[in-house]
Amino acid sequence: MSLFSRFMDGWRKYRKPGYYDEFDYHWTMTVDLDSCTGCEACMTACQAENNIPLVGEEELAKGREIQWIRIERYWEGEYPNAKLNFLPMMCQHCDAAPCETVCPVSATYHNQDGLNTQIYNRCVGTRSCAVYCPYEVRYFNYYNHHWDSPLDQQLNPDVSIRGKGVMEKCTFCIQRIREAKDLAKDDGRRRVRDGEVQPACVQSCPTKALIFGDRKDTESQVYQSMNNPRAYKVLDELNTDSSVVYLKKVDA
Amino acid sequence: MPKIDRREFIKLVGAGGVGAGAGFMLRESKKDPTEYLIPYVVAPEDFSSGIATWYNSVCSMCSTGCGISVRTREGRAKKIEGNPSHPVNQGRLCGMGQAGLQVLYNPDRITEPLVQAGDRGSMSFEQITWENGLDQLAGRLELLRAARRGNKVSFLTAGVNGHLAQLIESFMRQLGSNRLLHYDFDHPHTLYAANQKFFGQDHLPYYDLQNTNLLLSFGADYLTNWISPVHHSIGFGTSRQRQAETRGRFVQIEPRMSASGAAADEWIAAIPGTEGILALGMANHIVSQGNYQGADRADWLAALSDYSPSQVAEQTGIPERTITRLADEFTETQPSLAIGGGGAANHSNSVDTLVAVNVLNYLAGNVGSEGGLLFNPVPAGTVSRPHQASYRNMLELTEAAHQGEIDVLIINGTNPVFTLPAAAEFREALAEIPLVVSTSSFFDETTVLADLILPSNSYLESWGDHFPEAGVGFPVGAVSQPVVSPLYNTRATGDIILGLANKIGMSSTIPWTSMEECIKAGWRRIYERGDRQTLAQGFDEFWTALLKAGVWGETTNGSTAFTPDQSVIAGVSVAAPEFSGSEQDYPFILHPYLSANFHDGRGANLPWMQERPDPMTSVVYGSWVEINPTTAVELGLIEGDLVDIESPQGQVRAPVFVYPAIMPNVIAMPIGQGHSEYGRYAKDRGANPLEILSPQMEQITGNLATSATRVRIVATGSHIDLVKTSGTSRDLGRNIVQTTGSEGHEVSDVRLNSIPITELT
Amino acid sequence: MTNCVIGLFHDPQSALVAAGELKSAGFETPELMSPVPIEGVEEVLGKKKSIIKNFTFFGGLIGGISGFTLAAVTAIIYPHPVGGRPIITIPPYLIITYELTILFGILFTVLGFIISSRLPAIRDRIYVPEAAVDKFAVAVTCENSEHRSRADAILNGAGAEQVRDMREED
Amino acid sequence: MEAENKKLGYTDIHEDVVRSIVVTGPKYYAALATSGGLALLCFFFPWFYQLYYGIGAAGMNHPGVWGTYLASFIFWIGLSHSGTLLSCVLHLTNSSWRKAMYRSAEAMTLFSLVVAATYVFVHVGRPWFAHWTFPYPNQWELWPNFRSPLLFDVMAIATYLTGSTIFIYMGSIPDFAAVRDRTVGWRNTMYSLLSLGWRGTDTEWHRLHWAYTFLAVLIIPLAVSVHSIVSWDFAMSIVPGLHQTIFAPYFVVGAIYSGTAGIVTVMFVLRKYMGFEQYITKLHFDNLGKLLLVLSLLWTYINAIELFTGWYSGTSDEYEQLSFKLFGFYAPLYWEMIVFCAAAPLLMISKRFRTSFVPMLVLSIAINIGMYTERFLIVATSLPRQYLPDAWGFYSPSLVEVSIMVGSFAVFTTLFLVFVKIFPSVSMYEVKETMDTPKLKAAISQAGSPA
Amino acid sequence: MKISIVPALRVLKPAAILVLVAFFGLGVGYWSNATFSSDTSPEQPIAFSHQIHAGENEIPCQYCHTQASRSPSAGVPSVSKCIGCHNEIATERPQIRLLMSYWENREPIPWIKVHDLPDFVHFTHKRHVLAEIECQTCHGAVETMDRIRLARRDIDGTVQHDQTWEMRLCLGCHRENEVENGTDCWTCHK
Repeated sequence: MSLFSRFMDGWRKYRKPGYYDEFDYHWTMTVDLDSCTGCEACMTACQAENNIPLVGEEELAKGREIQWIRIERYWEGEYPNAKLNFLPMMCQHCDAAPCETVCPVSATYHNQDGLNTQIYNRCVGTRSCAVYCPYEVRYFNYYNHHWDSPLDQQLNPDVSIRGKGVMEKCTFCIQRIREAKDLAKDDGRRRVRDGEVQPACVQSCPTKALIFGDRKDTESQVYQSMNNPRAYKVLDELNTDSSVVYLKKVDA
Repeated sequence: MPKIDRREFIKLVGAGGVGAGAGFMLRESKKDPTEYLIPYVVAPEDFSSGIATWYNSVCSMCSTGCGISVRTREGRAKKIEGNPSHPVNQGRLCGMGQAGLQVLYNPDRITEPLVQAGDRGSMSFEQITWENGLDQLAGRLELLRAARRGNKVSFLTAGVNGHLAQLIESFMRQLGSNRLLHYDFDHPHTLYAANQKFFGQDHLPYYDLQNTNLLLSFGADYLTNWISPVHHSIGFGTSRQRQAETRGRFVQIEPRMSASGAAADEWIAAIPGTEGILALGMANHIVSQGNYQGADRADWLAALSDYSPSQVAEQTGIPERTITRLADEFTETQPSLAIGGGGAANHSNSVDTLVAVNVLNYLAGNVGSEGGLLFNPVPAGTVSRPHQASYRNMLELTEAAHQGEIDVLIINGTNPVFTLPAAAEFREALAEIPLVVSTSSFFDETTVLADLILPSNSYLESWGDHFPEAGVGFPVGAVSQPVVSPLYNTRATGDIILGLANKIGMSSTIPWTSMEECIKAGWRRIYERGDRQTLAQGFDEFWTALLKAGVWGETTNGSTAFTPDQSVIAGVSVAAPEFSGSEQDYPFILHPYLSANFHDGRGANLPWMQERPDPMTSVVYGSWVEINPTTAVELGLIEGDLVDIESPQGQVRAPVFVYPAIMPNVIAMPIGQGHSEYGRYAKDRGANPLEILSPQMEQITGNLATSATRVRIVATGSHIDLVKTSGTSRDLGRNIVQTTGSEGHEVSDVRLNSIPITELT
Repeated sequence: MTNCVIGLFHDPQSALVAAGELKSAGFETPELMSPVPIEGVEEVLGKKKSIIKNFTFFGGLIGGISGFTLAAVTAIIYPHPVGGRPIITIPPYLIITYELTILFGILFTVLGFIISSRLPAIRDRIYVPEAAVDKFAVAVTCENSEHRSRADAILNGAGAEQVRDMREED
Repeated sequence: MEAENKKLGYTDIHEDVVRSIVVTGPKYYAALATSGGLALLCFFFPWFYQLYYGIGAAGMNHPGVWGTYLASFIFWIGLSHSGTLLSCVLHLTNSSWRKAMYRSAEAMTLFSLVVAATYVFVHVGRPWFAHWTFPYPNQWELWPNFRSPLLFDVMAIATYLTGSTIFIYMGSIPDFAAVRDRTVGWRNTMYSLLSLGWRGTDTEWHRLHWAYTFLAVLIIPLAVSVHSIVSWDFAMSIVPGLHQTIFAPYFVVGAIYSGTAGIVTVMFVLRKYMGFEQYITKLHFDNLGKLLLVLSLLWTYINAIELFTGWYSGTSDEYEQLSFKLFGFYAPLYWEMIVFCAAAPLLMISKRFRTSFVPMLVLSIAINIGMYTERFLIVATSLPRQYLPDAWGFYSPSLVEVSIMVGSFAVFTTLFLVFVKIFPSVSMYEVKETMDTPKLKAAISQAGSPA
Repeated sequence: MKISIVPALRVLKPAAILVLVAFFGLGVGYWSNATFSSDTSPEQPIAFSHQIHAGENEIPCQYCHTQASRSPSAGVPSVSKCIGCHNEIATERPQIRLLMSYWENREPIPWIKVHDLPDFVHFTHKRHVLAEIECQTCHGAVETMDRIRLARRDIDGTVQHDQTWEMRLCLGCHRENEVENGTDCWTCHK
C-alpha cells in the first residue's frame, strides 16, 4: 500500500471516536464476586501460562511482586461480624485506557480485538503507564529475572520472556486467542466460536466465577453474564470503560 | 593540505586506525550468538516441534486424585490443567495441582540412587547404581524373609491408591509383614469412624454440595482442603449461580474464619471442640419442635434430652436464638446438608461430633437424597483405606522401633518427621532402626535420616492409577501415564518394588516386570468385570480410549435408604472437649490449620506456592500467628511482632498477624512452613506449629487431636516486617467490592455440565 | 574598501557628531564601532531596517504547520488507537504545534541575525581593537588624499583622540 | 549601584572579566577536581551500576513506580526556570539591574536543563532505547505517540534547551569579541570563532538588539509552557493528589520560585569567589529578595488551595492521600517544606534582611531544599496511595537514588565551573552601558567646545 | 588592522582533518566487519547442498521440512529422514559417510541456524505456507545455494544477500496483501 492510500485509509477509519465498534472482536471477562472463593488457582494458572517470573522474598519485601492477576482482600466489619470479600484484579483492558494515552512510544495501545496491548520489545520503561493505571495492574521488571534450572524448562515458548526495564501486564492470554483464531482459520471460519478461547485463569477457576468471551457475539456466555443486573465495573466513576465486568456479591 | 610531513602522516594513520577499530568492534558488538538447530535422530511419531501435545493423567499433589491433562511442547511439560472429562474436577484444578510442574522441574530433586556414607543426618551421601541400591535392600529383605521374620520390615507410604497400593500390599504379604502403613497427616480418620458408627459404612459418602440449598459446615474447609476441594468448589459455584430463590446458602461454624468461612454467607464462631454439642442442640430443637416425624422420634427425644438449645448455648458460646434459627432453617430449606471437618474433626471428641453432624443430616432427611448425602458405591479399584495409619498406629510403630522389632523401614512419599509432633519422638525412633530406606525424590526431613535413597519419579514421569475415594456418586477410575520421559536417573515407586520383588523372587505372585504391565493387568480385570456394552470392543480399544480420556467410570445408582437402630440413637452424645494444659497457664487454644498453599507442608518446596499470597492474609514466604484484634490490643501486639507460642510440649516463634475473624481466646497458625530440610525454597522458613502439639488423641480412632492444645503467647519484643502483598485490606468506604441483596440476584447463564464420562473419546 | 580613515573618540556623543558631519560633508555613510550600542545612531545616520522579524514570523509559521502535520500524518500512517480517542486528537497536537512553532521561530531568528548582520566575517574587515574596550571609532572610506585630509579635519574637529588611516597592506 | 560604580571605568570591568577568565588560581582547580570527582563517584558510577542491574537498583516498587529520579528531574527543570525567563522579562522591561547578573543566571538555566535531561535517561528502564521518543524515520515505520504528555515533555525540553543555549550565546557574542582581543593561543582561536568576527559596528549592534529581543519574546511563553507540560506528566493522570487542575500554575510558580532562589545562591558565590563585588551588589539581592517574597506568597497560596480542594472533595481517595501527606510517614518532610518555603521567606519583608548577603544565601538554599522536598512528596505520597487500598504500598529511595541525587549537584557545579572559564560570566557591554563615565566626559567636552 | 574568522579556522584545520579521517575509518571498519568478518553462510557440520536437493533434484521444500504447513516452526528433518533416502543414494560420497557416522552413533546433527529471528518475534510458518507464500520470498533463492546463506527478498522484489530480516519487510508484505490485523503488533510480538 502506498503511503497516501495508507493515510487515506487511516483517516477514513479513525477520524472520529467510536471506531472501536468496527473492530472484529471485543474480548470481555466477567467476574462473579459471589462465586469467587479467593482460592488463587487463577494466579498459579497465570504464572504457569505467562512465564511470570519468581521474584523472591527480598524483592517481594520491597513490594516488587509481579502478578498479572491478583486477589484483593477487603475486610468488612469487626469480630464476630467480620466478613472478607475477595476481588480478582487483572488488567481491565479499558476502552478509554489512561495507560495507552501516556505511553510515549505506543508500546501499549488498543488493538483490533479491543485488547489493551503491551509490546515488550517496544517498551522504553518510563513506567508512566503504571502511574496512570488506576487499577495498578501493570508490573515492571526491575531487573533480569532468572529461573533456577531446570525450572526454566517449564517456560511457555509462546510467550516472550521479559527482560529488565520492561513493563508487563495481563494480556487476556493473547497467545491462546491467536491460537484459537489460527484454528478457526484452518476450519475456514471467520470468527472464533464462543468458549473456544479461555485465558488460563478462566480455564482453571474451580467455581467458574470467571467467564471470558466476545462481547460482540450476543449469544455468548459473557454477553449474557455482563447483562446480569448484578453487573458493575470497579472504579467506574473514572470512566475507564473497562472490559472486565464484575457481578456484585450477594449477601443473603 | 599542501604536503604531509611524517608526523602528520602518522597522526592521520593513527586516527584512521582507531576509527576503523571502533567501527569494527561496534558492528561486532551488535552480533547475536550462533544458535543451533538440533533435530531428533528419529522423530517420535506423536511429536512435532511447535505443536503442543496434551496427555491426560492424574494429579497426585494431594489424596483427592483430580484428573489432569498436561500440555507438552518439544517433549517438555509446560502446563497442567484439569481434565475436562474427569467427573471430580471437570476441567478445573486448584493452584497446588497446577504447581505440580515444579515438583517435576524442581531444582532440588534427587537425581541418583544414594547411600549414606557417614552417620545419619550428616548429609554425606554417595551415588550408587540402581542395581547396587536394589541389591542392598533386596538382600536385607531376602534374609528376613528367609528367616520368617518378614514382620521386621515396615513399609510406610503416603496414601497411595489404586493398583500401586495393591502391589505394595501383595509385596508386603509376600514378605510376610503386616507392618504396611499408609500415613497421611490429613487423613479423615474420625470421619470414617463416625460414618461407620452411624451409617455402618466404612467409606465416605458423596456430599452433594452442587444441589444443596443450605450447607452447614462444622469446621470443614471444604473449599481448600477437605476431602475433595476442587469438586466442592465446583459445587459451590454452581449452587451460587443458581436462580435467586434457590441460591445455595452456606453457613460456616468454626473458631477461625477459613477460606470457606469467607465464602460462606454466615460465619459463626463456636468454642473449639463444641461443634458436636451445637449440632446436637440443633437436633434437639428439630426433634422437639416436631420438625422430625420419624417413627423413632421418641428415642431421639430421649437421646437428645440434655442438649436443649439453652444448655448448648452456654457450652458453645453461641446465642440460643442463633441455634434455633439455624435448626429451623436446616429443616425448612430442602435439600440441606451438614458436614464436619477441620478443627471439629481433629479434637478429643471428634467422632461423636461427626456422628452428631450425621444425626443432623438424618433428622433433616438429607440422607440418600439429592443435594444431601449420598452413599458412594464401593470404589472400582483398591483404595488405601484399610492400612491408613492414625497417630496411634504411628506411636505403635515408634514403640516397635524402640523395642527393636523393626529392622527395615521403607518410607515412600511421606514425611512423618515433619508432620508428627515432636512428642511422638519419631526422629528418635528412626535412630533405632538398622536400615531406613527412602524412595522420596526430595531431601525432606525424613529422607535425610535415611541410609539408602532410591529416588522415585515424580508422578508426571510414572505410571499409576487412582480411584477417587470420596467419589462422585458412582465408581470412577483414572489412569496416570508418564507425560515426559524421566529427567533423571530415577524410577517409579512401582518399578522399584517390582525390582525388589524380582530380586527376592516373588515372580510367582508378582509377575509383572514394569508398572505399566501391572496397571494394564489391573484394568483388564476392571474391564472384564464392568458391563461390556457401554464400553469399547476389546480391551486394547478400551485401553487406548482410556488413556485418551484419562478417566473411566460407570453410572450406577448407589444411594440407599437408611435408618439407624436403637443402640446407635441411644449412643448419640458428645463429651466436652479435653485440652492439654491448664487454662490459667495456657490461656489460648492453638488452632493449626492446613495451609492453602502448602497443604500439610508438602507444597513448601514449590516456589509458586511460596510466592502465592496466602488467600486470607496475603502473606508470602513465611508463617504467622493469627490473633484477634482485641486480644492483640490487650497484649499490646501489632502485626509483625515476633512472639513465642509456648505449649507444654515446647515453643515456636512466629510474627503476629492481627486477624479480624478469629475468636479472642483462640490463636491460629498455618501448617506447612518451618521445614529444616526439603530444598532451597522451603528450608529454614517460618515455623511449624505441629512441633508443639500435645500428643492427645481421639480415643476411638487414635487420631491426633490437633486442635486440643492450649498455649500461651510470650512477646519477644523484636519486630519484623511481615512480607505480604496486600496493602490495606479495608476498602475505606470506596465501595470497591459491591454487594446486593439476594433479591437482585439472577442467573448468570452458566451451567455446570460435565462431559458424559462413559463416552471415551 | 580601498582605504579609509578611522577616528578614535573617547565618548559616543563626539563620535556621533563626527559621523554626522562626515555624512553631511558628502562622504558615504561612515561606520561606527563601539564597545556598547550607542543611543541615537539612527537619528544621525538614518533609520535602519531589520528583516529579522520576518524570519521569526515565517519560522514560527512553518514550525507550527510542520508540527501539526508531523503529529497527524505519523499517527495516521501507522494507526495506534489510543484511549478511545480519534487518531487525530486536536488538543495534544496543539501542544506539539506550539512547541515546534517556538523552536522554528528561534532557529529562524538566528538565521535572520546571521544573514542580516553579515556574520560570521569570512572576508577581512577593518577593525579597531580599542573599540571593543572603551573607545568609539568612526571609520570612513576615502578615494584619494584630498578626501583623506578633509576627513582628518572633520574627525579632529570633532575631538578625535587619534586619527589613523588604513590601507590594503595593514 | 552608582555608589560602587562611580570610580569604575570601561577598562576596569574589561580587565576584571578578562582576568576572571584567563587567570585561574589553584583554588579553582581544586574546586573543579573535587566537584568533578564527586560527579563521577556519586552520579556516574551508581548510574552505570543501575544500567547493569536494572532500575531495581533504585527503591521503586509496585505502586510507587516513580521515585526521586522524577522528583530530581522536576527540581532541575524548575531550577532552570529562573535564568532565561527572568532575564527575558527583565530585558523586555529593560530594567538595568538585570545586566550584571543575567549571564550567570542563564548559565544556570542551561546547566540545570542539561542535568534534567540526563535525569530522563537515568529514570527510564531502557535508556538505550530512549531515542525512540524522538520522531525520526526508521525501518519499523513506527513513530512516537504524540498524544503522550511525556512526548510533550521531550519536545518542550528539547526546544527549551536549544532556545536557552542560543539566547545565552547571542547575548555574549560582543563579549567574546572583547575577550578575543585580549587572549592568545587556543583561547584566541576559540573566541574568534565564537565571536564570529564581531566588530561592534552600529549595524551589528542594531541586528543583535532586535534578534535578542525576538528571542526573548519567544522564550517567555516557551518557559511557561515547559513547566506546565512537566506538571502534566502528573496532572494528566487520574491519580488522587496528582490529578489537579492547579498543577500547571503551581509548578510554574514553584519553578520560578526555586529558580530565583538558585540565582541568589549563584550570585553570592560569583560575588564572593569570582571577585565581582562591584558589579553584583546589594541592589541585586534587594530586588531578587522582593521577587522571592512575592513568589513565596503565591506559592503558599496555591499550596493552600491544593489542600483545600483536596479536603473539600470529601472523597476517600483524596482524603487518604492528603492525610498521608500531612500526618503520615513523610509528614516531617512536609512541614519542613512549609517552614522553608512558606514561613521563612516572610523574613524578606525587612530590607535589612534582603540586603544582607549571608542570610539571603542561607534562605535561598533553604528554599531550594524545601522545593526539592515538595517535588519528592508529590511523587512519594500520592503514587503508593491510589484508588485500591489493597494495592497500597510504600516508597522510600535507595542508596543509589540518593547518591545520584547528590551527584547531580556535583555535575551541575562542574559544568558551571567550566562555564565561568569560557564565558564572560558578567556581561561586559551591558554593564558598560550602565556606566556613566564617558557620558560625563562628553558633557564636559561639549561644554568646553566653541561650536 | 583587520579581522575575520579565517585564521582561526586555519588553526583548526589539522584537527578537523584528523576527526574526519577518524570518522571515515569508523565507516570503513563497520563495513569491513559486515563484509569480511560476519559469517552469514557458516560452515555446516555436513556440507548439505540445497542446490542439489531443491535445485537439481527438485525435491519440494516440505518433503523434508514437513511441519511447515502445520506448525509454527518448519522443523529440521531428523537424521532418520536423511537416511531414508541416503542408505541407497550416493552412499559412497564422503559427506554421506559422515552422515552415516552420525546415524550409527545415534547422534543428532548440530546444524547452525542461519535464518534467525529475535526471541520476541513469534513467527509462524503454518499461516504463511497455507497462504501459499513462496519459501523464497523470505529465505531467498535457496535452490541456488550450495551452502545455505542468509538472504531475503526485499520489498521491491530484489534478493538481498547477507541481510538480516527487518520488520519493514513483514510490514510491507502484510500491508500489500492487507492481512487481517496484519499491522497489529500483537500479531507477532507476544
